[in-house]
Amino acid sequence: MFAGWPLLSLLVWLPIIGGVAVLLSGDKGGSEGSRRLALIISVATFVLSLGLYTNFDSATSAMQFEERFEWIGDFNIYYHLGVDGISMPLIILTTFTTILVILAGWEVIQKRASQYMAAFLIMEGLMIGVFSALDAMFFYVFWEAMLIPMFVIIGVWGGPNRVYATIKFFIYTFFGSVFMLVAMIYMYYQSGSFAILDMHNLNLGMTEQTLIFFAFLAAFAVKVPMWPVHTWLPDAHVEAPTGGSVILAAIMLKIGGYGFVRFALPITPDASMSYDWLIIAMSLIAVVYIGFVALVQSDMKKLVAYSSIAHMGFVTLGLFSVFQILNNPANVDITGAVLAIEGAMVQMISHGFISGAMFLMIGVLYDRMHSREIADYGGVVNTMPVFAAFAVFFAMSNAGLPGTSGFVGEFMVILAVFKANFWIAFLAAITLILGAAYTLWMVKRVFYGEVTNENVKALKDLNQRELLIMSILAVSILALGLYPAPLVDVMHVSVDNLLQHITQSKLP
Amino acid sequence: MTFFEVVFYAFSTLMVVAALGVVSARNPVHSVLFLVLTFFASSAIWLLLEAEFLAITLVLVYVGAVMVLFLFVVMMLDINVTRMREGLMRYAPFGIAIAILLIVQMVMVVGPEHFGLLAFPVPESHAADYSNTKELGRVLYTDYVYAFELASVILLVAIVAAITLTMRRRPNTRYQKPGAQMKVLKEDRLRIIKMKSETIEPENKQ
Amino acid sequence: MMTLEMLNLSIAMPELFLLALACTVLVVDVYLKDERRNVTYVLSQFGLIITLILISQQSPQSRELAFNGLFVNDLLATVLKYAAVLLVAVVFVYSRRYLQDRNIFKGEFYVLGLFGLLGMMVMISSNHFLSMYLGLELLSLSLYAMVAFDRENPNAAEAAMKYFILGAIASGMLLYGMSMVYGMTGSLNIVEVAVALDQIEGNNIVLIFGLVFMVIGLSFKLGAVPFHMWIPDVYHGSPTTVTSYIASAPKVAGFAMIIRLLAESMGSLQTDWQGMFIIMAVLSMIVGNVIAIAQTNLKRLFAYSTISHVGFIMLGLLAGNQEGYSAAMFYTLTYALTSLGAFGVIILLTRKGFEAENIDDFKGLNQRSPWFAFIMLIIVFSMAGVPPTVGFWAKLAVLKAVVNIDMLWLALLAVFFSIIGIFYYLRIVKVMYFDDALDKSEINCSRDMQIALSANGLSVLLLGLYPAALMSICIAAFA
Amino acid sequence: MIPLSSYLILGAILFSISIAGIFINRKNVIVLLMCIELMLLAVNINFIAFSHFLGDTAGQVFVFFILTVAAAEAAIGLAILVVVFRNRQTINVSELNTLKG
Amino acid sequence: MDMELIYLAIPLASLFGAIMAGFFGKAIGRSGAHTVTIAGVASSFILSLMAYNHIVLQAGDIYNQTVYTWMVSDGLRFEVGFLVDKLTVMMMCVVTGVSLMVHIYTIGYMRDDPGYQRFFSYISLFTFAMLMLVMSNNFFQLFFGWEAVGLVSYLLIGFWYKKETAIYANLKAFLVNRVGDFGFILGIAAVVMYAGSLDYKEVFAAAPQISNQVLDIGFGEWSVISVICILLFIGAMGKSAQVPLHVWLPDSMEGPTPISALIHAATMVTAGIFMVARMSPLFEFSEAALTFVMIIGAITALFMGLIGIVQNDIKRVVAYSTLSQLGYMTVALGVSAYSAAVFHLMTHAFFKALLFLGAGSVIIAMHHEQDMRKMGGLRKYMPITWITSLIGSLALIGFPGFSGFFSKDSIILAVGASDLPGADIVHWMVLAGVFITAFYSFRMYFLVFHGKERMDEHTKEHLRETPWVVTVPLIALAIPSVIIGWMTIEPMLFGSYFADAIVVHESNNVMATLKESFHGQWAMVEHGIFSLPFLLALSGVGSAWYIYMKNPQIADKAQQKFSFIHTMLEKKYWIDELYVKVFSDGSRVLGKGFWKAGDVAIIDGLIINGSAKVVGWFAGVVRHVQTGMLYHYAFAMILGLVGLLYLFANPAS
Repeated sequence: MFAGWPLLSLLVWLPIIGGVAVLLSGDKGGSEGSRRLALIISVATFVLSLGLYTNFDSATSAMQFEERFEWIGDFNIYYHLGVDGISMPLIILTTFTTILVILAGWEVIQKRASQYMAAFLIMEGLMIGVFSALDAMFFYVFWEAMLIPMFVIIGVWGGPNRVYATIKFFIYTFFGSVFMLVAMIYMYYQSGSFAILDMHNLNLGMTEQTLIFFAFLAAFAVKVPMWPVHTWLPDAHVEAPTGGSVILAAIMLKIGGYGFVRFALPITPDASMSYDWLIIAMSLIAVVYIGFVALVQSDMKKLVAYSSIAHMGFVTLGLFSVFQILNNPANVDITGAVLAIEGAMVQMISHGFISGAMFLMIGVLYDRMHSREIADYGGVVNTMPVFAAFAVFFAMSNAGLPGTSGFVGEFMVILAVFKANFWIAFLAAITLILGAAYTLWMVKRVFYGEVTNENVKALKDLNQRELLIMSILAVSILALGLYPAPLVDVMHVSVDNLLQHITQSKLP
Repeated sequence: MTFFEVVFYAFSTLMVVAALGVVSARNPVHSVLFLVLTFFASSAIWLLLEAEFLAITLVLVYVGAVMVLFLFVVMMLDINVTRMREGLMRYAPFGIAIAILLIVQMVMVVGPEHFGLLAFPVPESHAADYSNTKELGRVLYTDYVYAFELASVILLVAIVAAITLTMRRRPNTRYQKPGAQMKVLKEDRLRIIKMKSETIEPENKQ
Repeated sequence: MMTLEMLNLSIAMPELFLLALACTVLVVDVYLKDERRNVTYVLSQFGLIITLILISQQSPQSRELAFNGLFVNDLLATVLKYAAVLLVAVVFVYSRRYLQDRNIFKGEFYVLGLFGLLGMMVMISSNHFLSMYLGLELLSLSLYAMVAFDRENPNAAEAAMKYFILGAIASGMLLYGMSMVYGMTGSLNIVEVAVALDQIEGNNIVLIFGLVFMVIGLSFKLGAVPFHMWIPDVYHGSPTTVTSYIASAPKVAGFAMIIRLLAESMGSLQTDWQGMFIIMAVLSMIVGNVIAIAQTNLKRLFAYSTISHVGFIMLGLLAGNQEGYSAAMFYTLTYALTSLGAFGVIILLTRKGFEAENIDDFKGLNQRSPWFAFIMLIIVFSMAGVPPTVGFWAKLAVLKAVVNIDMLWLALLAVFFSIIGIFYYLRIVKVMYFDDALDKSEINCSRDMQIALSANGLSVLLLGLYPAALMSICIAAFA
Repeated sequence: MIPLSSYLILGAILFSISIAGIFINRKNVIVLLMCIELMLLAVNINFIAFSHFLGDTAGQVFVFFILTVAAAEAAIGLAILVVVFRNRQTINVSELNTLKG
Repeated sequence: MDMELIYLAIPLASLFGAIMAGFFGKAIGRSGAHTVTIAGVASSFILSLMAYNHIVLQAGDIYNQTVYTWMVSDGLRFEVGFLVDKLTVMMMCVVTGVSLMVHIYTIGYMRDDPGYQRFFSYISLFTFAMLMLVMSNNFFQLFFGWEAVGLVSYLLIGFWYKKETAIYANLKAFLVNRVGDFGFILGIAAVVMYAGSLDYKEVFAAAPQISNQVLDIGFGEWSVISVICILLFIGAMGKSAQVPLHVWLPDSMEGPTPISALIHAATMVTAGIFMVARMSPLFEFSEAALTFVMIIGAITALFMGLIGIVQNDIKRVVAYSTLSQLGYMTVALGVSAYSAAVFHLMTHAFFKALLFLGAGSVIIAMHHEQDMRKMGGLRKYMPITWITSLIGSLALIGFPGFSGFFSKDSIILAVGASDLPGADIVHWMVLAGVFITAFYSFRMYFLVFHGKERMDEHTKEHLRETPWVVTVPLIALAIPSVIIGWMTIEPMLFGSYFADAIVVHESNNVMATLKESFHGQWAMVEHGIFSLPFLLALSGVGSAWYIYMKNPQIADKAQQKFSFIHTMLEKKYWIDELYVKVFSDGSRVLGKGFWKAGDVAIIDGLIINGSAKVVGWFAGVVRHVQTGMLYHYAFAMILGLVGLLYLFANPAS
């Protein structure tokens, strides 16, 4: 299917152009048409993205589906797209999530619905662009452009404090990325090209590596987000409309992790190695500190937002524990480095599903009650039994229950980081307790118990559309949890290749 | 001291004093007159530098026209002179300090070290039949014709601008149109209508 | 003996035509009744189109001189002139209704605008200190008059006064600098000065002394700190159409002036003016970005934003090589375009008796007109340097140039202050998209304005998507 | 023999006075216009002095144009002054401060 | 029939039932739900018996195969596979058997509950999870089942989700179990690190080599194998409710008692015991770990039993009894008497199930009254329940001949024979436990079935024996409670039954010591009658009879006299309070602190908003430089001029 098509270009441009079309279709005379159009486009994009999987050759670490045209000749900037086993699953995650988001906003968004749908479609195209760009500047353009639709989404369709949240979001991310821009320009002069793969082969001295590494760290740590640059996320999540939260948590955070994999680790392995303790410390703080913070949240979205930070901590932990693992003499035949990286990757994909599900779940409640305060709920299971079942399931997957996708990545990372250091694994494993504590405590307060008030009493269970969304997500989470091999298999070669770059010193 | 030197120092002093007068006079009319004096002194200095044409122009055109324009505006605007100069002295010390600082900085560069007679010997005087005016005129209409044209455009702009900004066509000024007056007919002015006499009727409330 | 042919008039065709046009408009306008003032407008626009055609007819492969070396035409000049004419034409489109609404729809606006444009073109094509000075004064005098053009407006008068006084001081300093350079080199011709300077060895303090004065004069024109003080007040006080005029085309001319005077004629003193530019660029980025945050008046805000952008342009210039100059050129051109669009949107929202100057006047623009809100969004993000708008490429080009001369710290400082800048740009987007409209009145404007403004906004986006063509032109201009 | 430096110093002093004048003067815009004339005069002295010592007419030509432009400038400046006065009934520099911040 | 298919079908049959009842509950109705789940579990049970037959009776091949590869990463294979040996089949039979009983019993017990289908779905799912756990041939699947069991336990305890105590208890149960899992997962990680595999076989093969290694974890070097075993055992402590992770089990009685209680007490909690037994090839290398296990077990056995004395809620008594018995099993594990532990596990499953179901029967009859002080004299009304409960109690206290006797006495003997450090103290502790067990069991027995009828009139009128779906399982469980010990002690403890599954090093082999003195069941019973444990048990029964039947004032007097001790027991040594204060409240305080101080105050307030405010403030101040005054503007230019001249055109420099 779709063999020989310029798939990546289609994937990038179909949603963007489609989004513009949706925008132009307007809201005059009802938004039904634009909703349908948006759905059709998102589904079409998803189907196309499946072509990536079916035509993917998991035996090679080379970039596939490559497209390369000169874009800005004088600056050596190319329109260069391609995917490997690391980025391909993320693209499919993107296209998949977008469908859900479109569906989730179907009747909820009444205010300027066509703009809403268009924003998400454009967002989708840009995010796919981020994942598939092989030219650093091309990447950067997508990376930054992505902020605009998100900024608008939070700001227009968000909650009462949306303006603060969205500006915080924008400035935070912008802050991080501009330093990366300077780093990229610097590397351009070192390698003579903006091609990411050329940068991978660049020899850089330790000082340069350190500076570049911190520039990357500024950009990606904010995006992930890592403690202590995470405070934009709870605000953004709380204020964003459901769809915005979903995209934010499910995909945008992944871009940070992806950035580490694509840039920081292979380009500056020596600096990464000398500062891995920093990242590991930040990740562990994310896991433990943020876990405690999540525990005391009274706002459901904030709680899930903090839990996202904690979960993303596993991604960075996995990625940067590689050096310690490799340097630990106690490790025998199996190095564990691949396990760590693949665990981080799986965690990203899985967190995409789960956080999306969690936010959609809160969205379902919010649409009915217009409150995110846990205290306003109680005993929802009495009036929404089907929904409660999904909620418990998603909560369990958020708590990393085996059989759900949430378990896979965490398990892999814990297994791997044990090889780095006992105490790292020890702290990381605390998530087992904390993750369960904050998620299930919320479930308890929201869903269980007697019906606490009239509003809850009046709740109606899921409608067909919501049921569909929830089911799709539940099936995906379960499928990934029960059989992650297809996902992991496509990564192996690329991860090996990555590891080669990581293990090889780039010092001149 | 040669004659030239006497002239130079005399007029230089005059010029500086006059310039100080310009910036410190309480009455703007005095300022303008000081400025005229400065130009005169300057004109004399220019003569020393064998720029006869410009010296003359300065007096004729500049003092004769531009300064008069200044005076005209000063008078026209009818400014409360006494109030205008209040507080001048308050900032004077600071201004003087700035001026001295600047003078020091500038003189250190433009002083004899770089522009003394060694670096720039006094050129030979021109022959008596040398006409500065002719020479200037020659280059003005050949080498610098472009600049000359541009200057004309600038003057045009100045004219257009000055007129646009200051000319007032008062919209509510009333003046007679004799032609129109002549054409007026009785019918246009007077109309006789018939109407029925009004009686007060009680209002019909519904 | 010289002949007319020696003047090489043909290469100055656009200027000559423009002069003729301005004079024609001036004369024709005198005989027009107020109701038929549109004729002036149409005539001016028509003339500008012909000027554009004339400029585009020229495709100089090398430097061509005219008027005994006072005039030069090269690719740089052609491109910049083209841009200037285009920008002025768009300004004219934007201004018609604005002027009509305020009863200042008079021919003099167009006449002065055209003369100002002529001044810019003279500057752009100048190969001599004298023609540069005269072009500058032609432009400046037109601008002073235009600022005060709305005679009933006390703010405009105040702005004009301030602009005039400060502008005159600046040109005085420029002239003083020129006189010193003249004294040291014995010439006023840009090329000859460059040749003479090459022969002067060592660190000649007199030259640097003159250079300081010249740099100040130039910086004033651009609006670099601390010679920026006129910008906020003039932008704020002028009628918005005039602001849009000042904020667009003259930047191009100012750029040309710097290139001609500093790069072409005083290139050998590059290390010295680079130092001055660094100081001013840094100050400009700080002052512009920081003070803009505190602004509530949009015109003032854009004024401060201009100052910060000037900082960026200077970053490109101070690199002092082809890459830097072309980056600065790209930046200047695209910034002028973007800035014009921003004021265009402000003009769009004004109506009789109402100036849409305050940020709050933009509240809920997305509800009132999604399309123009989108245009403004693009413009604002372009100013902030967010891809995929052209502003990003401009910043990239400049940063590249700075990194390439090993001034990484300067690049970092620049990006740091652009983060601060994001604050106020986002505020504009915020009020447009997130707030509810205070003023629900319909936005009505003429079709030509709509088209021009849309084209202006979209060009910012399209240039962002495909900046290569403009970029290579800019690079070729300094080849 | 009067060296070039004397002329230049004279110009510098004049230039400085005019600049100080602009700063000191806080009441009357017209005086500012006059200070500008002074400044241009200082420049003119420089040019003419250089022109004389270099034996080159270009400097004088420049002065010629500076004078022309200065005249035009004065015209426009005064015109603006008139506009200001009509709007504000004052030409007091310290009262021209509605635009600030 | 292909055995592989059978093994596959065993868990899947239960899963199928769970899915049918869970997702299509409405469609298939109440009877449909119980039919399909019972059919599922019954087939699991029958197939388990077939497996038993195949492995044990026909001495078939041990099955150790991968069913499917979940994932391969870094050369590490994550698989789902079955290891079916004698230990496994025994567990399978116990799990499915007890589960089947529970299913049948549920039809009666849950008759009127609106969540009927859901409940069947849960218990079937539980069966599935438990089967996956016991049948696993690798650590990955073990953990999988481990957690799945925890999930179902969570669901079951919170089954009555409206009940505040229930939803408190299920959260507590899950979290406490997670604490255990925390250790468990680290243990698995350690296994992966040092053995490089998740497969039991490979790991066990690597055990001798691992046992030489040391791990530096910051304070001193630890033997790797000890670290692994202790970490794994922490998991078992959670699941098998060992002190200090026992707190969830009594609370778990909040579920629809006694079914879920049974699930927990008889089945799920044994997972830990099973796991340690399964890991015997590892534990055997670590004396430290074994000692640790033994001490934890002894503490649990003794102190949890003590709490049982003061409980008035019938199901809580049983629950504490379970805790105590689990302690016994753990002690057995600690002294390397794995087979005794598993043996006790099996016998305990039967008689504890019996006791639970008996208690349930009583509760049904009493209209869901659970306070023993409001019961009494039920013997007359409910003969079957009475007699079966008596059998259960006798089995529990280890009355010679009953199943509990064989298993418990073996454990006590094994402890006596052990020469681990501390074994003699532990020996005394378990002996004391015998007295306590007898005391609280018969306290319950007497209070419920004998003495005055303290229930209200209304209840009394309706008192009658429970329907057959309840009594049949009682009878069905009573029989093995009596005989299973007799029947199986020889092969299980002293035969070669566990030879393949359990590894015991020579130095630790207490069972071998026991074997020498074992001369058949009769001899053991005979010997048992005169042994110290039996005397202790008898005195326990006697004291209970004396205090609660003969002379009830003593109880009150004792309560007053030893009020501190009583309160201490009543409050369960304040462990719950401690946990609530320290962990629950503590983490909330910590979270609030991190949040308010870290996120809100420092990061957001100080750094983010603070810097924004500073910039804004600075902007507000700096804008006033733009005074609007022309002379200031000019002054700025002059300053610029002077400054630039000074910096660049300074002849002095």
